Amino acid sequence: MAAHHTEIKARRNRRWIIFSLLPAATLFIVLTAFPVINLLGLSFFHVEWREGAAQFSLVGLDNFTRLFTQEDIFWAGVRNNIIFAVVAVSCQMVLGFSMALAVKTAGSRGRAALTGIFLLPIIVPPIVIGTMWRLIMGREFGLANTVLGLVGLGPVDWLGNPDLALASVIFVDVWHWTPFVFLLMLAGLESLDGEVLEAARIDTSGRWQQIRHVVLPMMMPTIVITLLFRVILSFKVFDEVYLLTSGGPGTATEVVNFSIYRTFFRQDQVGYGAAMSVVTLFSITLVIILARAFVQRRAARRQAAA
Amino acid sequence: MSNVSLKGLKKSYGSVEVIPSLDLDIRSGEFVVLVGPSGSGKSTLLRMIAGLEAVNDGTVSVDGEDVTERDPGDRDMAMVFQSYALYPHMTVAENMTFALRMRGTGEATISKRLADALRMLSLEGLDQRKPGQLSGGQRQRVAMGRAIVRQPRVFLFDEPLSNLDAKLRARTRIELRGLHDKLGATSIFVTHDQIEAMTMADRIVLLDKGHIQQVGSPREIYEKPRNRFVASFIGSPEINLLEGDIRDEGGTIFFEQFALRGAWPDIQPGPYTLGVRPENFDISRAPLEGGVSLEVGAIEYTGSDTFVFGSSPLGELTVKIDADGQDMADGLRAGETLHVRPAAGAWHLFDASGSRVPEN
Amino acid sequence: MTRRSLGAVVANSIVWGYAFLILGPTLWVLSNAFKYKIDIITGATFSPFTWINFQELLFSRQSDFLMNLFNSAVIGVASTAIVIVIATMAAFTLVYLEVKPWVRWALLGWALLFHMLPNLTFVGSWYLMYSSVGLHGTYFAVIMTHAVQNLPMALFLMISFVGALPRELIQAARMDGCTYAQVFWRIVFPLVRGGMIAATALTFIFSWSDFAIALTLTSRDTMTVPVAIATFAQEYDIRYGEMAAGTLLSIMPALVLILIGQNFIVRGLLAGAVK
Amino acid sequence: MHEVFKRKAQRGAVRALAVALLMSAGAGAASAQDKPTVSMAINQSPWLNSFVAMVDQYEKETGNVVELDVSPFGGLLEKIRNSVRASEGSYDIVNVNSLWLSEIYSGGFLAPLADIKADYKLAEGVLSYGNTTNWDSSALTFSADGALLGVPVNGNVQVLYYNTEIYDRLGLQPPKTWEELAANAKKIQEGGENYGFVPRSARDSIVYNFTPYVFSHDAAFFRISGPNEAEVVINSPEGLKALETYVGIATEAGPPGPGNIAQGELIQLIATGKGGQAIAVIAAWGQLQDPNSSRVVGKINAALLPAGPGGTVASSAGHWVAGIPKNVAPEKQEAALAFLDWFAQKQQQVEYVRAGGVPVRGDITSADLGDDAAFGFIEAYSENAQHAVMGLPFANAAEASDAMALSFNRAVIGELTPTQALNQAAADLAGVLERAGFKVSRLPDL
Repeated sequence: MAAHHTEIKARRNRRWIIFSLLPAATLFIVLTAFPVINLLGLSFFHVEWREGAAQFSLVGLDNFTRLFTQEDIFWAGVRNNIIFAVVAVSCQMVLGFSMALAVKTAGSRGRAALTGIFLLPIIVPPIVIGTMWRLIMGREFGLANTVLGLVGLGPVDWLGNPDLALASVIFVDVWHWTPFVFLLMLAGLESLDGEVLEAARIDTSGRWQQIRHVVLPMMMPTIVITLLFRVILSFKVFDEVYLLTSGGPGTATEVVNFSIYRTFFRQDQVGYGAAMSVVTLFSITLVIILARAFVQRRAARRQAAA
Repeated sequence: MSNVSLKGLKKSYGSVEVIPSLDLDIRSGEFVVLVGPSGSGKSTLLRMIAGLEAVNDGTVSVDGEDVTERDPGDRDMAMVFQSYALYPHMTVAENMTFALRMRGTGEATISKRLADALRMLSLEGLDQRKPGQLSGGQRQRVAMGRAIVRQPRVFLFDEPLSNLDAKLRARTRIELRGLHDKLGATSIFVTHDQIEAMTMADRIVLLDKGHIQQVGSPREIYEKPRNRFVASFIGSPEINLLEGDIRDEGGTIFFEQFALRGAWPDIQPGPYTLGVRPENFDISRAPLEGGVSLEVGAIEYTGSDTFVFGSSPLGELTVKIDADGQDMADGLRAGETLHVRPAAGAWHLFDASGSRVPEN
Repeated sequence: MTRRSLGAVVANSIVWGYAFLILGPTLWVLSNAFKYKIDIITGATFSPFTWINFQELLFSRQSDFLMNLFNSAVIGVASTAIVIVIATMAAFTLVYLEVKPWVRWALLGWALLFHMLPNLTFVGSWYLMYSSVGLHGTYFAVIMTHAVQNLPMALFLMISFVGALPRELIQAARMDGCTYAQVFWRIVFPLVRGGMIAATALTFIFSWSDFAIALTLTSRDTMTVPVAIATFAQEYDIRYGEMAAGTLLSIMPALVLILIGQNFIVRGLLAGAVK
Repeated sequence: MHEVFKRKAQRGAVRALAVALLMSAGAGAASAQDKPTVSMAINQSPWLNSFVAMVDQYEKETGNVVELDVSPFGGLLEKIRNSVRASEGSYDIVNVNSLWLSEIYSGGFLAPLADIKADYKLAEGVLSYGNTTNWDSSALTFSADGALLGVPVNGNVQVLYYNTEIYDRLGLQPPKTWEELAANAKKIQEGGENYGFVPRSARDSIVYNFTPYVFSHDAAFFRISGPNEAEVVINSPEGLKALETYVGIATEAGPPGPGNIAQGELIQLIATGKGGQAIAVIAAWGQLQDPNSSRVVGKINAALLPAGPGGTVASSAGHWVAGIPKNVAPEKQEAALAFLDWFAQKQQQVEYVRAGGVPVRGDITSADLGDDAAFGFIEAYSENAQHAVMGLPFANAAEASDAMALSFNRAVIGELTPTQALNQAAADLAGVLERAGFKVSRLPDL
């Protein structure tokens, strides 16, 4: 009887594993396998449209050699993107985490107000963010310079000055995406064990120590996953750059995704654009694998030491 | 009332063997405690019995019935977890009756068993609370109640007392053992706390690195530890273990300066480890024959007993002065010298491999 | 004591300063909805009030904004519901159940890989796929594409939230006789609500504000709000007022939700927190 | 307004409830039509309202329906590509910007209009904006000898805008040459309150805006020297003079930070009266004359672009051409052509201008429009339209433009000298031409 019951259960459990993974797997296979494979394949071709049909000519590694030997803008974009990722993501992480902490410890009324305010930027469509900030950062009539003018500063050419443009774009990105970090950090903080935090308040002297030695380590999983997202998304940054500066002046705010967009769409060089995507993809994958290995090795070393 | 039998159980994670191969028979109605240091595999073993961990090889049977492949929910075992694992979104009553509802037990039976369990555990009136609104002790009892209402063949306990404060823990030990006696079900209890093991168990199973070191009643384990590991693991403060040589001086067996009274005649000279529990010393202010001096380092007064930590020519020693010796303990100061020697027949010898000699 | 309260004052002013930095530009952007374009481009803070932008947005022949809002809502709600359910189920299975390692690696690895690629490079392929089966321009096409687009993020988020549940809770449920499915629906699902709310919020926002996919895969009848708003950023005439008006209307639901439902959200996060 | 509101609300509600229902209702309502409903991909734009008005009029006159699928400008190209490349297209008419014409033409996606209706020709008076309605598929360039592939639907060329108030105050005359433009700009700038000239030099539009300078200096980007042969000539002394003129005007008498001034900033500066002169498309006229978006209503005039040293005038073509894809049913193609032909007739074009559009004919005069001041642009438009040029008349124009844009932009922001910029641009352009299958020669570096 029980054995029979167990068999039914085992079958149901096997079915659940399939049932629970199948929708995700199906979505991926049906909707992403073709585009990704298509992209990988395209990177070895040069595509022209003639007589209403695409003519694919196999060019081997030409797209890649061209990318590595003749390309300037893309690599300027890579450099900017690395600066962008490091600066923007660090600011977002620090700000998002601090603000989540502030909200967590604020009184109920302040908490409601602050959460509401902090979440505002991500509900504004990116296209509006870009357009509006371009207006705000306008040299002549922009709100930013008006405000600076009130205290006797400026005007500053936020977007037209090549030395300042990237910083301005980073600022807008931080403004726009800190709420993302904030929300995840708040969710993470809320799920921390209240008793442990209580104990931490007793065991540590001062708020900073408590954060450094208790809250931070406990939040690590959330922090790592959020960091991963933000780093990846920061390499995908596009909307803001497109609408704020279109990569200029010069190559001051060129970023990888904008290069890919220009190559792919504006110039319709799908093969070359695919090669850029592939190179980007491999680089990020490599960085993630290396980072993972590094973290694991450090963890192993710490374990060995303990 | 069921017996549980484990045969050739194996468990490994990848290349790491957690339990190389293990046999154990647990008798019907018995309260067995699995004890061992962390990493000894005791929790893994319990989870294998429960069906929560897959078994690499071997069998788990209950009443002669092989349940190795059976779903955890179909083994008729109930488990109390270290963290209690109460469902935070359910009330006490819902927590306790969840398993019964899952197997479609009738409403009448459910409410009767719930009422019984609530009464038995003095949880009346709390049944509509959520776990978050309960104290630690109450949560522990709800976890117990959740197991009890199922009236399982086997109770499994995974360090269920470790989250309680010392006082509550002592009381709960007794309650839990009382409950076991009342229900008469087979219980398997995992702990790393040897006092829990000693006070509650019918039989103790001492594990280390996935191997059973010894199985026996608390008394057997305490008095006849099969090896160095068992001797040092059980007993608090820890047994004194001294390294040295045995020699025969005209019929008297000496371990270094100690005269081993009550020694058996055919003991072979050579290197051994001598184990003497703190309470098994003769203690005197005056020198003792076949004893050593002990320079008092620290003194711990527990009310009933006094423990003295000091250094002797043979090494650091812990000795206990019991109630009878309170006169001597009174006024004892650090820096003074006592004289000690093992009480007759109350010592243990372990050979180079750590096994007890003679084996018995 | 004095040092402490001084620190509190500094911390407080940083927090409210940041809040002001968020609020100021946002309010300014939204206030543009009620201004004439000339006042917007000259950066006027106080200026004559007008409804003209809303009239253009809602009633001009060129714009179908209520329809766009409806479309965005349908697509956002449906794709988010699909993503969250799928991701939570998969996360539970991947974290707690015995799945062949290659399945786990394939799924998560692919999710990460796909998440890293710019979606701009996919829309062409998607267009081809959908139009070849006659689904181009349908809700279905956009919903499914948004679902797959947001699935990696939701999956990783839910893995971290589901993974934060105590393993013993799952084991207790197994001991109590639950099948995997029952463990999921009766224990995991109710307990990861906090994480689900956060993931839902983010997924919905990503779907609501997506431009690239909606642009290519929607037709006139399924056009979403960001695409509609983008039509006001014209080649020779950026109609800031209408964009602001559109933005104001499009964030209204979220704004109301945040203002009124804020406590609910935080409490939801709290309730999901497992003690 | 009230009427409109009611109709709108109704439509929204019905659609929201059941899109399908409305579609069947719509099919029922258009019972008078004798041709199938045509679907057109078009972008949102300042003149869309006027185009919609024409579509409405067409529907009223003939009973035939043209459905407009309105996209943002930034997304229309993608939609067009997707549709014309598919085996069956979604659009019967695609509205192609001048920048994309060569790509769409060379891809062979559009049906020659003469194949749809035998011997179809553009009506007399319709502008071809430098033969951009015809494509020679053997020479891979625009040519009057090539097949007619489209009908212009919106004439949009660059004009010189100037602020008459500032001109009057300083006693300036509309410039005839680049030197005069620069001199005017200097005088305005010296006044201290206004910028002399607003250049549009952001990377994404600089090549388009540099083009009139190039061609008026009798230079060019490249020349087709034979079948599949091209010579890059942008790095000629004339080209250098053009770039020096461009950079000089942009940096000496204009707002700081010209490297990121795009059309939004340009129109902002002109509309607020801050900028004294600028070269921009005629499409900007409407908003400069609209009190809702402009402070200079009635104070802006348009003129012919300045001439180069040799007296040559050129204006970048920024018009739109409607093409009919091959991958739609013949009866749809016919219906599409019928509408386009109707639209290009003079009577309709006058209506179109009255409704706020920019005509595609060169024979519409102020008189036709009743000498209304609101249409004061029409003379300047017509003049400039005669001088419209396509700077990069080959299939990969977009790629070439994008590649050269960086060098010119860097010249404007001072990162490169004009000489360096031209040499780099020439090298980039040669690369693009080579990849496009041309045998390429180029002038030696400057």
